[in-house]
Amino acid sequence: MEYIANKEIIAKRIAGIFKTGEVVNLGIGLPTLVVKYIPRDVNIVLQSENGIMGLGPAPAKGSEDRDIIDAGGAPGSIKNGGCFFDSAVSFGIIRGGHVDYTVLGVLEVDQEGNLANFMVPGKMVPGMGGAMDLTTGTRVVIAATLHFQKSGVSRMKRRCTLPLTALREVNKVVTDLGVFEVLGDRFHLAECFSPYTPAWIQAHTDADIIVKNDCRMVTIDVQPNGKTQ
Amino acid sequence: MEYIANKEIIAKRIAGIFKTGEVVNLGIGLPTLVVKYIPRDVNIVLQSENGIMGLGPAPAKGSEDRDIIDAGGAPGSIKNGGCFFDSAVSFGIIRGGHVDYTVLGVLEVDQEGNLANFMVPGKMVPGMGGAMDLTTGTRVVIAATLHFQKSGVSRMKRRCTLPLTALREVNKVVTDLGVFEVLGDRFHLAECFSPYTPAWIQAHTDADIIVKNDCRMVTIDVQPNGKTQ
Amino acid sequence: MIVKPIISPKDAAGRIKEGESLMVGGFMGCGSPNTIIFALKEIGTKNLTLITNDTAIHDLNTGTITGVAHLIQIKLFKKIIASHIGSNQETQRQMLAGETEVELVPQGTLAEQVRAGGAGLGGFLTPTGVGTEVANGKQIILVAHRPFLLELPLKADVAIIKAKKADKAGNLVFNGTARNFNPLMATAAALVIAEVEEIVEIGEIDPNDVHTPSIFVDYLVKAEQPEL
Amino acid sequence: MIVKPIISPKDAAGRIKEGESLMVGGFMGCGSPNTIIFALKEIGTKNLTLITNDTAIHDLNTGTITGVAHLIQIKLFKKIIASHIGSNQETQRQMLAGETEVELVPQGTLAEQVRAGGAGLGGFLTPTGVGTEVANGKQIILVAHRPFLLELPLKADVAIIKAKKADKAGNLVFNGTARNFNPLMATAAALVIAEVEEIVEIGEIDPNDVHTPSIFVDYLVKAEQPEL
Repeated sequence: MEYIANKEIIAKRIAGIFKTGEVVNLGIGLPTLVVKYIPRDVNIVLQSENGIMGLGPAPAKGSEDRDIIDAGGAPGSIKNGGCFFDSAVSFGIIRGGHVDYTVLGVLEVDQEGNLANFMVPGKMVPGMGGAMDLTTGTRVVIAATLHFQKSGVSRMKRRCTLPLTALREVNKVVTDLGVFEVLGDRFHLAECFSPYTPAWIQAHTDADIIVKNDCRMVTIDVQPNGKTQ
Repeated sequence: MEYIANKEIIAKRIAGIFKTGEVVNLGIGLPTLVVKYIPRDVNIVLQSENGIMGLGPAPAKGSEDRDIIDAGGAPGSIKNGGCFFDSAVSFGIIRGGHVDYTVLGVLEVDQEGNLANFMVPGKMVPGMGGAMDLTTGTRVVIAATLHFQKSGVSRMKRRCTLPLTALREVNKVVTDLGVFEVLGDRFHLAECFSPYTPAWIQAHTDADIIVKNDCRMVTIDVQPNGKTQ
Repeated sequence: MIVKPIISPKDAAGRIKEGESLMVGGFMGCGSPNTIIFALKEIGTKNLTLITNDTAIHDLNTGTITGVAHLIQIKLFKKIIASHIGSNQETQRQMLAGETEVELVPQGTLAEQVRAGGAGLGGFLTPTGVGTEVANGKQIILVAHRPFLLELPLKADVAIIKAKKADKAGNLVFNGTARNFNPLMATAAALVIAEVEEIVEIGEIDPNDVHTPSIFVDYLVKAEQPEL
Repeated sequence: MIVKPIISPKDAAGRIKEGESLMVGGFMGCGSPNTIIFALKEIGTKNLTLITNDTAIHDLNTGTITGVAHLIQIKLFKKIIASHIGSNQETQRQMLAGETEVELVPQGTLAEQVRAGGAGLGGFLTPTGVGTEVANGKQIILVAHRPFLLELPLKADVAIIKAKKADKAGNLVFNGTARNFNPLMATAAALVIAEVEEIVEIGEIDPNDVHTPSIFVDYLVKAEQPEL
């Protein structure tokens, strides 16, 4: 079977997790793709750690407000009924458990629920930004990542080798191969995205993956370029 | 010499301490009398711990706003350019050293700078309210008190006997006999209000009082009933 | 945004269950959720733990009673945590008679404890109370050779708060010194019920002027009696 | 209230002295005091310690530079304390080359440290960073069997911040996500200079809508270049 990296599958699957009224923080990069797949009848509240509740869609070119950005620095907007606050309030909301879900990109994630995404020593030091608080404080932490690095090595590990962003805080990993729950120091495959199979995933991942009894085969209908078939 | 209790002298003397632009918190009771003696050309900012910067004069009867009170629960007003905030911000301001002066009433104050004003065990337990934070956080703490209890015992002590509001935080004591600075575990008499004399004060106070070399004899021109002579 | 249910005062008060901890906003009765307090008085739910800045006014001589003092009078609380009970002689009486446990907390510490509860902090170091009875049984930590008390966060099962205005999503705006502990308590309780004088459409409050974000508020109650 | 001096950008920048610690508001350049930053760039005061959320943008390929990145480029800082430097390749380069000391702090911890500095707290306990490199050398305190890091307050000699509007007394109102660290830093520095887009008369800002009380602000600077 040939692996074709597909971020859109990840975004679309994660978008299906949320229910109306839930408060969600989407990290920079891959997680921001999730927005475009939120079903129209699901009304979630996007929190952004730079101080906004009710982040709206990116403004049209030319109608940006330079006082409204998202946490990645891109132009943002606010929904009707949203509000702004300072960074201490924002992280009070995050650390205090008032955000239901955070979706973060990772460099590595391991079967103990550890996550590394803020530096590669000696090479790349973007810093943790809000990621450490988000992983620690949010009710459900979802790691969103392509299953494999460009080198072909899985980002899902037995044990992270990079400096950790948080210890044992990841609840769920969604890759372009499937949905994994982190329980009892093991990845538990809950959904397998066709055409991949549980056996193929296990064979290509250097981590302990338990296939749940009720593991479902799922077809997610997006192309790597974001177009629906 | 006969002692006649005179709160107005205390209020008037304290009112002369502040300079334009300084931030002042006045406690409940005697300290609130200070306001009426602030010179017209001195523009201080009154902070009240219930969440107001720029407390104004008490409103006229009939024009009270039930959403604006002072820390004692009396109807209040806000000056032009003042603002409101919550209790955490208010005590951030107080604890953070952003208030220049706090003036508090006391049950006892001692020569080590200790102050007791929140309870008499078994008898009276009003609670400390904001007094502990105010004495700890404010730049200069002024204890404002009649020199004697009704029993004739001085409220200025060698050592407080009541539960302390704060440890070694009092900088200055203003009574109806004089102005005392607290330095090196002694009261230092800086001003003596006529007709009392330093010797008379020392003789009637069970505490170590050092008369400063530059101690001044001062006449403060108010009657016990608040009228100026 | 999601529209928050507007419930009756009785429904609101009924959500407070026997034995629960209850935060009540207000400072000397200013910014006190009097409509819900009155409904709770009718129901009479007992064995509650009260967390509040002060116990408002109860003058045993004149009979004047305001705000949460109405609930203390009928002894709904097994324990009261407050910074000031000086204007409530009945609270002092119950405390001195051993009828009700009263824990006195410095006001700034109480505000910060509630904030810490809402903000997911494990505690904070304050200089307030060092060398006083407040320090009894607490850990003292030196930072730069200066002693601080380690104070722990406070949370509650329910908070009843009072705002001037809400939009239908539950964004709140407070007025004047009626703000006090209300926005802090909104962050620190599992269930938050806001009594408001005015309910406006979503979008009518400038997003820069919101004091309490809507996500903290579970239910709205229309204020029926500003004075109590 | 007292009227605060409105000073020139050059005068403002000149009040920052060699070797001092400097807080700079802004989040990825949004809410960044760019007029004062530009003036400081002209003066070139060195050996500063920078405390800021992030080091804005410096793309070594395209040459794009925003906000405080202009000061990092000319190496005004001996040390940088920030939560995120991912959009500033030059900061990362200086860090990896050992040219500038960079301390990376979780964003919520940094915000809380600045708040604690302004609010007179000796520190706070946060769960963030437990089990990571951030915990190195820090005291771990168990509360209810859960480990927390003891984090200490941050203060600075000077804070330069950016607001939308000030009245002449120095009350500030921020706009949108340009608020971020600005109101926190206003509380935590010995000298606070606020760059503002608009200065109105005292009394024109509703006292309920003030984000930063006037007493925190020492000087006002009229913003000259919203973009940098």
